[in-house]
Amino acid sequence: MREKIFNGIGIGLLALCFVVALTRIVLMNKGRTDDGRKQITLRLAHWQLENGPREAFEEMAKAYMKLNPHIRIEQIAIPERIYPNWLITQLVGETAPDLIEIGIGMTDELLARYFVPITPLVNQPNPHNRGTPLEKTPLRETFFDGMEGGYNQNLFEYYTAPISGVTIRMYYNLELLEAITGSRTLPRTYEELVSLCEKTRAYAEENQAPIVPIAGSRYNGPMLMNLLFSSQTQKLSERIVPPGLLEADPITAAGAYLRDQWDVETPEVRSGLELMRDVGQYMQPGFIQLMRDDATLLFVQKRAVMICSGSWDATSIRLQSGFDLGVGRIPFPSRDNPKYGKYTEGGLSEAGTNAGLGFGLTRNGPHQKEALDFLLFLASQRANQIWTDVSGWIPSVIGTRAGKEVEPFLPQAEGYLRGLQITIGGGFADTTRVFNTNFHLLVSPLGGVDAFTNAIRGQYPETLVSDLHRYVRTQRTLVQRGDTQLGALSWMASRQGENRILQQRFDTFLQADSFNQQQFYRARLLVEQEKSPQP
Amino acid sequence: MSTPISSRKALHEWKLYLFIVPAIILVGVFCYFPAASAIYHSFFRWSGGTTKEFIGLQNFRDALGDRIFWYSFWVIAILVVSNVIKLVPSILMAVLIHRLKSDRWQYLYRVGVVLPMIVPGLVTLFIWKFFFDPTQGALNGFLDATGLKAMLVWLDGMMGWDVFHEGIPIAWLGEPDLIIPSLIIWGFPWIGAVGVLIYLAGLQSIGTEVYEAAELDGASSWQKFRFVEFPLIMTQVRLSLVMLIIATLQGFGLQFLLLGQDGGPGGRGMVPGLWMFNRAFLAGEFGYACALGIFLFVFILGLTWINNRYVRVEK
Amino acid sequence: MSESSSPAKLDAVTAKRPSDLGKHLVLLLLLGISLFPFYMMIQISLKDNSLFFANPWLPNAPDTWKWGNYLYAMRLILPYVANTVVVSVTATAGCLAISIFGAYFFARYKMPFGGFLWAAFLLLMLMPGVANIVPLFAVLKGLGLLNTLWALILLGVSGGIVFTMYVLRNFIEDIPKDLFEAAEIDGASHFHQIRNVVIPMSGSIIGTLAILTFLNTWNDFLMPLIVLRDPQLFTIGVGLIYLDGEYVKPWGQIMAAFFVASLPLIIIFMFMMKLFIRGLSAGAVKG
Amino acid sequence: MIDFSLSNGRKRFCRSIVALCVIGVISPALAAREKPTPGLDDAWRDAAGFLIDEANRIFAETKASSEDQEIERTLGEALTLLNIQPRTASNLERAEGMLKKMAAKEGRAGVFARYFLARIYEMYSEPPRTDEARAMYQELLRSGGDDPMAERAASALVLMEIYENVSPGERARRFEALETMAGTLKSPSGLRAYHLNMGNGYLYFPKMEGSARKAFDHLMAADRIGITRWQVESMTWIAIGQLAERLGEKELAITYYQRFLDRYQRDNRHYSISKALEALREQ
Repeated sequence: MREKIFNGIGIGLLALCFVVALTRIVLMNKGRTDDGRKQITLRLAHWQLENGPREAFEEMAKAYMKLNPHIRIEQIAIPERIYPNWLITQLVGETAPDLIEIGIGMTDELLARYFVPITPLVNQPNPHNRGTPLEKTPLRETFFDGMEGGYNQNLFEYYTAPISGVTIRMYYNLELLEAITGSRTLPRTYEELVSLCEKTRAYAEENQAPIVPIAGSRYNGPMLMNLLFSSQTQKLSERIVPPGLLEADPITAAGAYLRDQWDVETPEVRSGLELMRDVGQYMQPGFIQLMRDDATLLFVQKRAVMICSGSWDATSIRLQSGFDLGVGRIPFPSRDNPKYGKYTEGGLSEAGTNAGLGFGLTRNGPHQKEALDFLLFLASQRANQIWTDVSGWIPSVIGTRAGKEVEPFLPQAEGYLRGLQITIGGGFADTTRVFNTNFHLLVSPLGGVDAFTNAIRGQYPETLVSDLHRYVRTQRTLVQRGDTQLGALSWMASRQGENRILQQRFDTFLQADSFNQQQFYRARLLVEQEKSPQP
Repeated sequence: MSTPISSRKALHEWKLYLFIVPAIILVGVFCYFPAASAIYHSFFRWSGGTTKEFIGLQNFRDALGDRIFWYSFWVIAILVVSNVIKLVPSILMAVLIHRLKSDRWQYLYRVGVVLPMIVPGLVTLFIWKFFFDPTQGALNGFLDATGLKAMLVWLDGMMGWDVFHEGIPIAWLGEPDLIIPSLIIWGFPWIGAVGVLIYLAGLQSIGTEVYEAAELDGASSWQKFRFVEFPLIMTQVRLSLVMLIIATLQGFGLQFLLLGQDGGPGGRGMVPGLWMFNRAFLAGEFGYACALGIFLFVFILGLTWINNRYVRVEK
Repeated sequence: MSESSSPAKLDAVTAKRPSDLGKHLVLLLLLGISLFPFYMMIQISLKDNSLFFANPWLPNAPDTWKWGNYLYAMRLILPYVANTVVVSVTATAGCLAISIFGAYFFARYKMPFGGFLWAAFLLLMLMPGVANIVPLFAVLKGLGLLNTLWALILLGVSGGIVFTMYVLRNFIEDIPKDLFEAAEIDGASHFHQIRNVVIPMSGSIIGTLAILTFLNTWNDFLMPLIVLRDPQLFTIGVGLIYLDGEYVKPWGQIMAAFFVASLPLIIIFMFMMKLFIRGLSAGAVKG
Repeated sequence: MIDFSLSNGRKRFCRSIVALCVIGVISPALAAREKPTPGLDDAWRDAAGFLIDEANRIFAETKASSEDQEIERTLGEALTLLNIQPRTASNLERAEGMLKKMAAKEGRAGVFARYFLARIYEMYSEPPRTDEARAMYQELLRSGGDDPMAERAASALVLMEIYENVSPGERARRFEALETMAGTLKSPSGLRAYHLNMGNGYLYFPKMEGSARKAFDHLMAADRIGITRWQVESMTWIAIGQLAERLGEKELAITYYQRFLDRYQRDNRHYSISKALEALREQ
């Protein structure tokens, strides 16, 4: 009997929850349907779960909704980990939001099939810039990077108007810094960085405090190390790249390697690796196995004096850390450094930084006109001001004032090109894999530079060649794809000769196409020379 | 057994068929149709959208040459074996509870067993994920506190695994060689509420006289278990075995949430289901994913057949 | 059926057996460990990160408890809970209704094609759910059910049917035939027979099955993850996964959210525990 | 949102039940959505926009109303056949067949057909049928007039010749032979592509004597025509500057460095080049 009652209560409770929930849902939808005029809901999807962006989007949306009361803006923030399959699911399922952040998991294929290029608009002024100095400026010119960040090199189209930019910086816990060094001045060179690290070690020793100099993780560690590495190979690159290029592209780097102009034992490369290891020793042991948020946590918990991360983490870190935050450029070795000065030109230039974080306009969206308008609004100076003020991220629109917290992140023109990457880069997957799988040898207490180079020296040549083969294949498909486009464009161009935009596009296309072919032929030559060397 | 029925009566009882129609429709649409369509699409290069290209058996050929796919079966094999072993605690628990004198305690323990089960699976999973966390995780904390870590490091030195190092937090889900161990450790002590309860149900059918007989022969409690109790729950054990194997083969939620779509560093935790999911919703190779699914289905079908054929136990 | 018969028997047996102390220890140990996550969840849910790092293991002093975590958790999770309740309850109800009729169909008579249909249903138990996700996705897309709760409900129902019917059939078959015949003689239609004979006779098992189905839908996260787009529709599963994706994790708030997510079930179970345990212990799931 | 509400869920539910019964029967081509029949212009746009499968379907299905349209249609189908997924030998053969039929034709279509035939020999067939490609390109240059499409053959030929795996001596000879081609080209785009490929070629093989000077001349020529893609332009200007510096034409180097600095403010090379310029000025 007693049990019956209990069951009764249980079921009753459940029923109650059910009714409440149901009414809630029904009402939720009511609120949306029955408000006189037709409501339009635009959805905006992104993976920026750091602190800042979500609030900023909220504000920008508010501002926009004030202008267009009949439009509701919803943002959907998707975790980076599931973003790729979320993306493809939504696109294929044709339930994709109207505007989707382009980047993770995006391929040319998807872009071309599911997104609308905004190329026709880039040469007209942005209507939402009316009343600003940019009133008459064509959209493309209103971005500090000339909207390069929104341009797809392979599809020859603009797909988005990026609203922010990113740079990589060193974050410092000023209070710890002061406690350790007695001053709040940030290290500007690698030498100063090292001395700070040493002081920190000593400090931790005598105070029995669990403090490490640099908070590392498999995300933050290599970020810093790779930057430092490429300072050592600058002069090497200058030796091997032909005039005009200055920075070593995959073909040049691989070619030089096959022509024995460098390998993992070359003094420059070796010194770069030693530099990586040296700085790695100042991060917490085993950092290479830790995740991004482990490092951030370590830093905001005052267990580390510095952390290297992108400008995108600024607000998260600022909000999490209960201490004064210092931000500075990556401290590179200076030329007069006895050990690491020989091969370096100096710090890296950030002048070429492109704007990022752009939203693509999906084809199947029911309200494309409105979505496009909102996209333009996001790209307007006014919205960009809100963006940078609220999110603390770098603005992308010319004339937007960066707050004093954003200032230290702005791209710095002064500096040189980064030197050759040991992983070649440019989709040289196997080479990169060999590098990464052995990376722990470079940093682990048991390992060392020799252990690392010994491990990879053997594998490098063939992975490089196999990568070259892949490069040839992909480059070839790129060229082939170009053929169909070339035909179509040239046919259309000859048809509607007066269409200036089309003509321009065709013209630039031709140049890009020949460049792709040249890269293909150079890569193939390398492969064949490897097979049958010529005297 | 349901009573046989004359065709005349059946004709007269035609209305009964209406009872089964809803079930047929739903199952047909949401289970059989997708399955059929999966078979159909496995012959296409299909990116999920409108365009698809017929490519015959190509997908299957690719699957046969797909290293990751085969590796994933290897992983599954390990998991299945470990899961079978993981049945032991539940059985042990059931037997212990059953042997208790007082009914009230028996009941209390049952409640205790059910409790963890009503914490949503995801929550348990995420909590475990948090246990595995290298720096803040409970597992490392425990190992350090108890000094087991030191032992592991020593073992490592002996075996030369180069996995455990002094003063370096163990990254359970970050170090390739630890992925599978982590997957096995997960959910310790592996008490399955449903399992325990149905075993108890089985045990209840043991008659007093059996025990008394055992007592008279002076059987040890292990012998009692081996010859009296275990045979009686064999049916249930077998049932949960089948369920478990099927579930393990099909499931990939655990790997998906703990390790992500790539099966963790080095893809060491990749299981067939996850690989399918990965191909479909990451690479957009939906057709290929279907082909993989069919391999998996055939595989499971085979296993279950074997199970029914040879693992049969008479009730 | 129920344990009502066992005590006498057991006491008779256990009288001669040694004390249970050892058993209790082992059992408590096992239970303790399997409840440990639960403990961690609750005690961490009342800390903020710095407190948590200061002392990860033991609960902190009540005056430092961070109830704010729960405010945050409520605001975040309750909507998800609501959606999940709607989905699970509807799905469970639908699943049971359909299965009872289905089971009755199979259990009552050997209808023509009955055997074939039965085999067809059983085969489903083997099909790898994953294998069908992709086409299933296409089906839902075709029906315009993507990003709706209906999709989850229908999937919940169709997913549960087979197993539920399988178990119910065994049960209904065990019901003495004469009961049905008697009812038939009174001119009871099949509906009446189900209402007056089947349901009363298999009440506890139906309850158990209900709970199992409920749990399945409640815990599902894969389909919601694929089907749902709008945060307003998220079920607990998706909600928690999104929460797990945050870059900097406020463990306290997260654990609080976990706790809130578990709460509804815990409450309901507190009341229906007996029903559930009896159902399962009654050997509901036969080999 | 509206559509997902439960408030009008019943309607939706009934609808879906009906739909359920329907799809129980029909084929799995659920996703297929009917669109208004598009014309050739849409097809070309799709092809240019990289929606090649879509374009191909349109070309294949369109019923040509006139002789010209049929030619256009076939051309389009052939061009898209080259790139529809999955790439198959049969598609390639079909494309080649269609193009061969039109290769003899006068006017644009003929030029197109010949150009892409050459491309097939060069870029698609495994192994490449280099000689046929070479022959076809030369044929195009003879017969194509100043059609930019025809003159693209020149730049293609350059790449084919100089990047083949041959002895340095042989390569030098080929460069020599290709030099003569400059005179025959008329269209700006053709000429520019030719010069750029030659110039970069010389840069890539610096060991050949006189290659610096030759590279310099070609790049200058290309720049005189005018480069419109900034990636190429900036690269060329710097290259010219550095070559000029080596060849001792200080003034020219300065002008080109300066030009680059003025035009490309935000370029990673800006700082280095400005340094180089200072150094140059100080001499």
